[in-house]
This record gives sequence, structure tokens and C-alpha cells, in this order.
Amino acid sequence: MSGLTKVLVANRGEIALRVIRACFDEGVRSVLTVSEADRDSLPARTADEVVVIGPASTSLSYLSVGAVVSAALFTGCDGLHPGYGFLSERPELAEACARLGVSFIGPSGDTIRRGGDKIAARELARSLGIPIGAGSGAITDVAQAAAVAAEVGYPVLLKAADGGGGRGMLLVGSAEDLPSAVERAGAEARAAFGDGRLYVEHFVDDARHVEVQILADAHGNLVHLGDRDCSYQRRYQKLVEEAPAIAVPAPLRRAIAEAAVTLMRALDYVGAGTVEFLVDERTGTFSFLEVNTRVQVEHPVTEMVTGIDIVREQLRITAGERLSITQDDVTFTGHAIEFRINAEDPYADFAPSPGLLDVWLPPAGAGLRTDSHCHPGYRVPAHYDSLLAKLICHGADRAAALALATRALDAFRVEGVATTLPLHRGLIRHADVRAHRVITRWVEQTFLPAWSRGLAHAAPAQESH
Amino acid sequence: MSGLTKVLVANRGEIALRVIRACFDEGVRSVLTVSEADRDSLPARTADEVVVIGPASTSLSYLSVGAVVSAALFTGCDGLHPGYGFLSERPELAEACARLGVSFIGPSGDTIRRGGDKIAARELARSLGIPIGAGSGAITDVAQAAAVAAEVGYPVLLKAADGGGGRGMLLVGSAEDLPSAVERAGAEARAAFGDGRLYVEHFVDDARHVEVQILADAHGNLVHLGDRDCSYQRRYQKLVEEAPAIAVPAPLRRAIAEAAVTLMRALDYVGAGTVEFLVDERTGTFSFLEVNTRVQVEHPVTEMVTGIDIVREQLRITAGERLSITQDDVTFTGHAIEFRINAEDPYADFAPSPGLLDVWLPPAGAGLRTDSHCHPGYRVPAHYDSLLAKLICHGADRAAALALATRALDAFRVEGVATTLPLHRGLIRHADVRAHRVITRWVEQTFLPAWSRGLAHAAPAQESH
Amino acid sequence: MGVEYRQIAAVLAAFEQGDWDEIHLSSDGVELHLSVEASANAARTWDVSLPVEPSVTATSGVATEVPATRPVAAEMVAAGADTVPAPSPGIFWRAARPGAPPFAEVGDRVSAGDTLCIIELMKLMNHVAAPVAGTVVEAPVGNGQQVEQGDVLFRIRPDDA
Amino acid sequence: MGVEYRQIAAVLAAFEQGDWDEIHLSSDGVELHLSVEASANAARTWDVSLPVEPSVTATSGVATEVPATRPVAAEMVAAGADTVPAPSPGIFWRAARPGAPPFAEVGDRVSAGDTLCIIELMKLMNHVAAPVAGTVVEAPVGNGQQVEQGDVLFRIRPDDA
Repeated sequence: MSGLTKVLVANRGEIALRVIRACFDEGVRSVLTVSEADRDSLPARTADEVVVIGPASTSLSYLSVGAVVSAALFTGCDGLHPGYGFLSERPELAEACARLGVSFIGPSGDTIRRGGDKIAARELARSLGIPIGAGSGAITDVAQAAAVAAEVGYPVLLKAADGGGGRGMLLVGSAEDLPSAVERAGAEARAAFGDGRLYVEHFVDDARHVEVQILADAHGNLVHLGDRDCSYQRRYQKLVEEAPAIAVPAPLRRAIAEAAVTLMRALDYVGAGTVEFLVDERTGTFSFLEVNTRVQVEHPVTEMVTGIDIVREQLRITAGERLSITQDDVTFTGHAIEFRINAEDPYADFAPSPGLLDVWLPPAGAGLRTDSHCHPGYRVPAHYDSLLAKLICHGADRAAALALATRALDAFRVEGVATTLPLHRGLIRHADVRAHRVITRWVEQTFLPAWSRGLAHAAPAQESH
Repeated sequence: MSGLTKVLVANRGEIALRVIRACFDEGVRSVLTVSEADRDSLPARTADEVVVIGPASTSLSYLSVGAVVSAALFTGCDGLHPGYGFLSERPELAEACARLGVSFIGPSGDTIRRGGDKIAARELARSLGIPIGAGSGAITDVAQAAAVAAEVGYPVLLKAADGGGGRGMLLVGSAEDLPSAVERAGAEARAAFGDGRLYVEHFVDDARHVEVQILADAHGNLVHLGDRDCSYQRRYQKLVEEAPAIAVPAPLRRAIAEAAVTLMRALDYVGAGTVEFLVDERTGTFSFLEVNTRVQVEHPVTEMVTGIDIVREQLRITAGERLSITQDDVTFTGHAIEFRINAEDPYADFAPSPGLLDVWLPPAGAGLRTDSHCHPGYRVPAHYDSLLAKLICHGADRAAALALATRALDAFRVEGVATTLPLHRGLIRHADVRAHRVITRWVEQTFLPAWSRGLAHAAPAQESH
Repeated sequence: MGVEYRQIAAVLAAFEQGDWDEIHLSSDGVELHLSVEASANAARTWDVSLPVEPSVTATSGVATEVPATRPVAAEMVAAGADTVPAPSPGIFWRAARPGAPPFAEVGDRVSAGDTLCIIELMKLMNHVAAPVAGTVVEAPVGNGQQVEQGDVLFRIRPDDA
Repeated sequence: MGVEYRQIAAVLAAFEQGDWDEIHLSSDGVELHLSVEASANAARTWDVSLPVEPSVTATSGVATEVPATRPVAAEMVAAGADTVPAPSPGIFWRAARPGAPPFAEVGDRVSAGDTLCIIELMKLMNHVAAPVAGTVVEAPVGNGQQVEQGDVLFRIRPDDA
């Protein structure tokens, strides 16, 4: 744990490029793992070295612990950054790295197990006096699920113990739908995560998704970098994120940040991580959701308002350095909003849209940042997820950030594949967004139905897609 | 002079893109003038509107006052930004704009005449008590030139009264070379600038080129944004620029800044402009060189150390706004260095190298900024100047900026055309650069001869070019 | 830079300890291929090849076209059989997950609506259902292969044919 | 957006006042062409054409190849004449500046070393000298045309031929 000279970037897409650039900033060499499909990607051209670890199929490349760890040894890396997704929250990878003398850029395998298992983390939070949503521990059959659901009240959410990023979740409105839902969710969780354990939670109607960014070094220093509001969601997938979470009353925000710090301290957390909470708008209370033991997609909004480079901090922490900041040093300037530009067609039920980027022209200007691996002529592959870019807009306050975002989204030109840009352009102009009234159901229940009706009545869409 | 809603960007290349983005930042629409050769350029794709003003040949497009002014009227622009070069210092353009109700983003035609004419500006400086180099007013024949040269001592520089950017200058070592030189310089000046007037100056051996950036509004407020050291030159063309000019003793720097402010006040200057000086290292004195009544290529180094966006300030000043800063508000953070990446082959006497950019991959990271209109697949045209990009490196101090620059230059990948990157990579590692000992003759007299010998002795150059 | 002997040795040692079946890496012209036979006592084999191909770091800034895999010619229609085309481009999966039994193999009887395969498109798993009841007579696409929209995934001889 | 009538009127008014010979603008599908005859009392003419071509804002992110101008076929060599090839790509200029007399025209006698033309390459003006004394028999490149390296600029019949 002292010094890093060469880091394996075990990921792809925008986060791979983000990590490669942080390595450059830290003066550390970067080696990128690529599948056969990504050999010519922009991250591959930007990294100092490249190692091909397998075919396009993720299970044989980016999801193979053996391939990734071998690649680190093969190229003489002393560190490994897993990015997000793929193997980033697999304790086996952290443990293999530890065994083979490669510094894993993230917490220990043990911390990942204790924090990443949703049911264990709920129990830990409860034991620390942190509110958790009404719900169950692990359930194994329909009868158990029905008992819990009856107790906490419908609607309920079925969640996979090993899920994450919104995957493995199912909303159940009534008792009669429960049996088939338990069966389906269990099968899906087994298929996706190799672990069929589920748990049941009461579904909060008017909820905001609020999360707290944590940084902790190996010397016992831990700070939080404030909160993010990630309530813009579709199918439990985040679409837009804001920082700070100013729509939540200040006393509640302070309590949430304290809870996050308490929980991460109890996990002996080292590295960058996030604690997610649900805020019930009606009752003005919050409850713990889960811990993410990795850098998150939406980390840039926090970087924009704090001026702290979270990925560089990850590298320094792994190199054994002490945090250069105390909690008092963390200050917040302005407001930031991030938009996920996905290769999905919002006019066609968000159908994935791989293909050739004929035109790719992100806006650039003061307060704007685009994190992306795309370029004109890039062929978006069918094998991987649909995130093309994150557009981050920073203003002196939320109104300024929204005004900038409106112009930036209008100026963002993409042709060749359908993207979620038109959705964001509609969203940013909506009165509820302007008034900061967005709760987790809002996109699906309020915005999308009206937006689709508006499209049906309007002239043919101008956006080429 | 109140408000700007739509600005004609009457230029091309990196500065066109720079101005387009400043317009975006200010919420002003941009219209780009393009020649037939630039219709598909990155600036053309980025601007809100495009107007084709003529064929590739500059005299029929970018250098045509009529075409440019008509384009502003044609597209309904209320402002016109001339960038640098081309028509930027032509009083006729500023006057045509004023006559036709288009706000020229720069000083008045009268100020351009009084500041841009080298001989008139020298006289003004002298009248204000600002030191000027030993030399003449306008000379019209060899006899006059010989008399002045004999008085100030050889070597002397012949300069065109209407020259600029190093063009129209000729170094004369002895009296016998003078007659043919006067004839040649006069003919060149007539051909290039339509004005054959020359003047003669004593050539200072150990000189640094130091210049001061000025901002002035239309309400009588004027500030300077500190100095730049532009002593890295080849054939009077700047290659590298630094800010601030810390190699010059502080009392001298203060006197130079004061002289710049005094001169620009006397010109009733409005807008962004620069006053250039020569610092004699042996005597510790300075002398006035010339005024540039436009934004300069090297303005980003000042932006990096002051945090002030000079092009946005130009737009605001033209919109009639007051400067938002006083002299006390201008503070300096760290050190910045800019490298001009030109399409020239430093291994072949800087032969121009137009062609197709097969690979174009600038580095990116903290403290780095690349201003460029290039992209992979861009065909560098033969018609225009060779500037492909400016790489600007900002560090906490000069040593940090140099260290960052070394890594950034190494990481900058270009294939398809020869560039000055290998030159910069050699230059940045030179002991004289590290020790900040570079004077205006250094590149040509010290660096290049040794570098070329080194290449001849070394293995074949690794750089593809 | 490049790959040194001790780095290859480190991979070998890790492979000996790990429970991995096969590792294939290439970087900077060095290829490393390690595999173990499925049978319990089989010897582990390894194979290192030194620079043969140019550096894998691509040198072109212009993206190259990735040719799509087009498994079968549409004209080779089995007489009297219905075709099941790919509803979108994507990756063809025979089974719900690695190791699971295939949804449908040649010779299987299927009912209308039965899942025949999954087409994975940018992490979205689309189940492809049998359009008719019948017998699978052809399944030309290999597991994990990329298909384009309209490619024939299966041919089914309807029960009433 | 686009071009409105009053904007075109503004250009016309400016053209009437200005001392410009010719203005040709196009934006967003509207073309405007103004010209004045060289003779003193000639009427000024103007011509506005409404959308004919697609917007000039290019829509492709991939650069297109600009075909080089290749003025003459190399095989058409005038018998007994020496050719003067372009030393580099660039722009061909017949004269030192617009309006100046051409350096060399067909029929002119030139001496070895005389400047025949200027090739402008990225603002660098390269004088091209006659390789032999003789008579210019062909000058196939138009003023301001782009040439590629090796393109024939002149043919000269040597005095001793």
C-alpha cells in the first residue's frame, strides 16, 4: 500500500477514460483492459498500454476475475481500478488482488461483502440506530414475503440481496401479484447475480433518492463530500443527478450525512464510496437504502461543487497517502446537474440504439463538462450498456445551472444513433424540474406520459434519430 | 453599444472556435464566416449559423472587408469579432462596422490607426515619457536609413510601419548590407501591407520579449492582467509563451505594466489589447515595441493565471458593460506555458505540412487546456497558416507547469502531418528553459543548431512525420 | 515497458492457484494463452508467443467499420419451414445463462410463444418467442454470436406443414 | 434564424455605399450575389436566390476528402519542352500580388533562375525559378488554383532545343 506506478484500468467506456486521465494527472502509467470489440476505442488510444483480455462477450472479458487479475500481472501493474459496474463490487476481485500483490483501488473484500450485501448492510444500519425502511431480512419463500408485505403495507418492492444499480427490483402492488413476483425476482436474481436471496421493503410513494459521497483513507480519516439528489429515475435507473440536494430540508440533510459517516466508519471503509437513502417527502423522514463500494456514475456533480477530484483521491488513498482535506476543508460552490446521454430511443420506449455516430459534437464552455468515450465515427457496440456521455452543468446556483443546461442540451449534436437528448431537453423545461419538485416516480408517472402525448400531438420530431 | 445578441465571427481555425464558445458562454448567437475550404470545419459545425463568404483564397474571403461586413448584415448580426490576424487590425473594418450599425468587438478605427501604426505609436510613447528603442521615425530612402543605423549602431532591425506578428522585419548586420535590405524590406512591406514605410531600430542582443495584457471598458475603466514572456521565437514568430514574466525583476515589471497602462489610456483604448516591450537583459532597461489592438494568440496563458476570460470580457465590453473587476481584483495564481503546435516539419527547416490528420489525440487533464479546431480526419488546408493547436499547461509554480508540460507534450499524439511537437519536447527538457534563461535569439542561435546536431547523431527520429 | 519474463511468471503462478479454465491475453505483441483440460488430472498447458502482430494500441484516429456477422444466407430456406428473424441487432444467447440448458435445439418440439433464445442488446435481454408450434429444423447462429436485425435465428417446421 | 428581407436590404444599402466589386454570400440556403461592372457608369446588378441547396452547416462529423485539383495530364508533354513541376502542394500565383503583371506568360522569354510563379503554402511564399533559359510554351495552371507536388506548372522550350 505505498505508491502506485502503473494501474490496470479494468473497465471500458467513459469511466475507463476518466480513470486513465486521473492516472495521467497523478503521473501514474495506465494499462487498459479491452475486449476484442474495444481494441480501437478512444480509451484504448489514450491509455499508455492496452491488454486484450478476451472476446466481446462480457462474461469472457470484463466480467472475468481471472482475465482481469492476470492482465494486471501480465503487464506489471501494481494497482487495479475497477471503475463502476462489471467487477467493481465483486469481493473476489479485491481478494484476488490482495493475494497477488496488486493494490485494489477500492475497499477490502471484507468491506465489500459487509457493505455490498443489501441485507447485511440493512442489519448493520439498524444496529447503528440508522433508520431503515419498513421491511424484511432475507426471505426465501412466498409465505415469508407475504407476511412481511402484509405487515409493512403494499405497494412493496422486492429487491435482490446482491443487486445494484436498480437491477433485480420489482414493484408489487397487491397481495395477489406477490407469489409470481417472488418467483420471477428470485429467478432473475439467481440468473443475474448468482444469488437468489431477496428482501421486501415498503415502497415509499413520494420519495427522493439522496446519497452521500464518502472519502476515507487507510489512516482512519473519513470525510463526506456532501449529498446528491438522484430522484430522476426510470425503471430504477438514474437519468439525471444534482448536487447538492438542496430540495431536502437542511436539518434532514445534516442527519443523513451523519448517518452516512457513521455507517462507513463502522465498515472500516477505505476509498471512495456512497451511502444511499430514501427521503419520504410526506413524513420528512429518511431511511437507509444501500452502500455502493465504488465510484459512481454521478460522481462528477460532487466534483463540480466541491472542486475535489474523487478519482485522483481514490488513487492517492490506495497509494497510502493521507486525505489532504478535513471535513472543514470541504466547501460547496454553486449547483451542478448531470444528464446521462444514453443510446436509447425515448420515442420508442427507450429501445437500445447501437450504431455509427455520424455526428458527435458535445457543447463546451464555462461550467460545462462532458465525460465521454465517444467521437465522430465511433461505432457504439451492441454488447455493452448504453451510456454514451455524461453532460455536467455547473452554475453559481440552481437557476444558473438549469439555464446553462438548457442551452448546452440544445447545442449537443448527435446523429447516427437515437439518444436520450430529446428527453432531457423536454425534462429541463418542465415546471416541476424548475421548481425542484421531482420525486422518484415523477419521470415515469408524470413526465413521460405527458411528454409522449405532447409528441403525438406535435409536428414530427425534429431530432433525427 | 448596448447588448449583443448575435455576433459574426470573422475568422477561422482555433480562434474562431474560441470566440464561438465565448459567445455560447455569454448566451449570444454566433455566425461564422467560412471560405469554401472551411465549410465543413469544426468551428463551422459548432457555430449557430454559417455564412460562406468566398473561395479558399484569403484575399477574396477572410481578407475582404466587403464580404465580411456584408455577411454581418446578411445574417442580422449586431456584433463582429475579428479574432486575430486577417482583418483584426484593419481600421477600415472597424469603421465600416461603425457606419453600418454593427458593433466591432475591438477598439475604434481611430484607436487602431493611432495604436497600430508602428511609427505613430513610437511617437506617442516617446511623448508620454515611455522609453523607446534607439531608432528612427519613418524613413523613405537608403540614405536616411544609413544615417539612423550609423547613429544607433549595428545590427539594426528594419521594420514595416504597418507590419505585425513578426512579418516585415529584416535584421541587418552591417552598413554594406543596408541598401539591398532597405529595398527588399520596402518592397515586401508594400506587397504585404500596401504600405512601404519602414523604420530602423537598434537590435538588442540579449532581449526578452515582454508584453502586458490590457482590458478597458467604454466607461473609462482600464486594468492590466499582468505580463507574458514571449522570448521563444523563430524568425520573429512566437513559439512558446509564459505568464507571468517572472524572469524579469519585479521593479522592472511594475514599470512596464505602468507604461502599458499609460499608453493605452492615452489611446482612449476600449476592449482587449496588448502592449509589447523589449527588456534588455544586460542593461536592465525596457523599451516600447508596439501595440496590438486585438486579442492575441497567447491570451490563454493570462487567462490561466488570472482566471479571467478575456474573450468573454471583449464581448461584455462591446455590449456596453462596465468591467466587473478593478486592478485590485486581478490576482495571479501559479504559472502557465503555451506551446504552439504548428503543421511544420522541424526536421526539415520548418517546411509547412498540410494534409490529413490520421491521428489527433491531445492530452487532457488537470491544468491542461488545448485550444484547437483539429479532429481526427481533418484535412489541414494549404491555404491558411499552420497553427493547429495551442497546448496550455498551468501549474502551481513554474516547475510544476514545466513538469506537466513535459508529460503533456509526450502524450500528445498526432499522425498524418508533421508538427512542431518534437521541437517542443526537446525544448522543454533543455537546461536553459528549466533555468528560465531564454532570450529572443536563443531558439535560433542556441537551441536549434544543437538540437539539429543531436538529431543527426541520434538514431532515426521516432516521431512519425 | 512491454511484458517481461517475471510478469509472465506471475501470471503462471496465479493461474496455478486460481480456479480459472482458460486465460488468453495479448499486449504489445506478446500473446499468452493458458488453459486447463476439463478432466481432473489433466496437465495444465501454457503457450507464450512473442511479438507477431503490431502493437494492439490502435494507431488510427478514424474508426474502422466492424463487419457484422451474418451467419446464413437468407435464400437457404428449408422447404416448408417458418423462419424466426432477429427482432433487433444484438448478441444471440441459446440459454438463460452460461451452463443452463438451451431453450431450443434442432429437433425440439416447441409451442407458439415458447422462448427460443435471448437477444441481448446493450444489456437489455429480449426473449424471442416461437411464432408457431412445430419442430426446430435449423439453428444456424452460434451462442454468443452477434446478429443483425432480420438475421435468421431459427427455422421451425410447423406442425400442420 | 435564417435570412430576412431587411437583412438583404441592409447588404444592398452597404454595397451601394461601399467600393466593393463583387459580393457572394450564402447562408442557410439563401444565396446573394452582388456585382458591379468594371466600367464607370455600368449599372449595379444583384441577384438573390432562395433556398436551393441544403443548409451549408455541414452535418457530417467525418471529414470528407477534398479532391485535389490536378490541372494537366503528365503525358501531354509538348515535344522538346522542359517541364517545371510544383515543388510542394500549395496555391499557384502568377504574380507577386493581385493586379501586378504576371511573372511569365506563354510566349515570354525567360532566363534560368527567373521567377516564374509563387507557390503559397500555409502563408509561406515560395518563388519557383526557371530551370533553363527558353520560351514559355505552356502555363496550364490558373491563378489561385491549388496544386499538388509534382503538378506541371510550366513548360519551357530551351533556347538550344
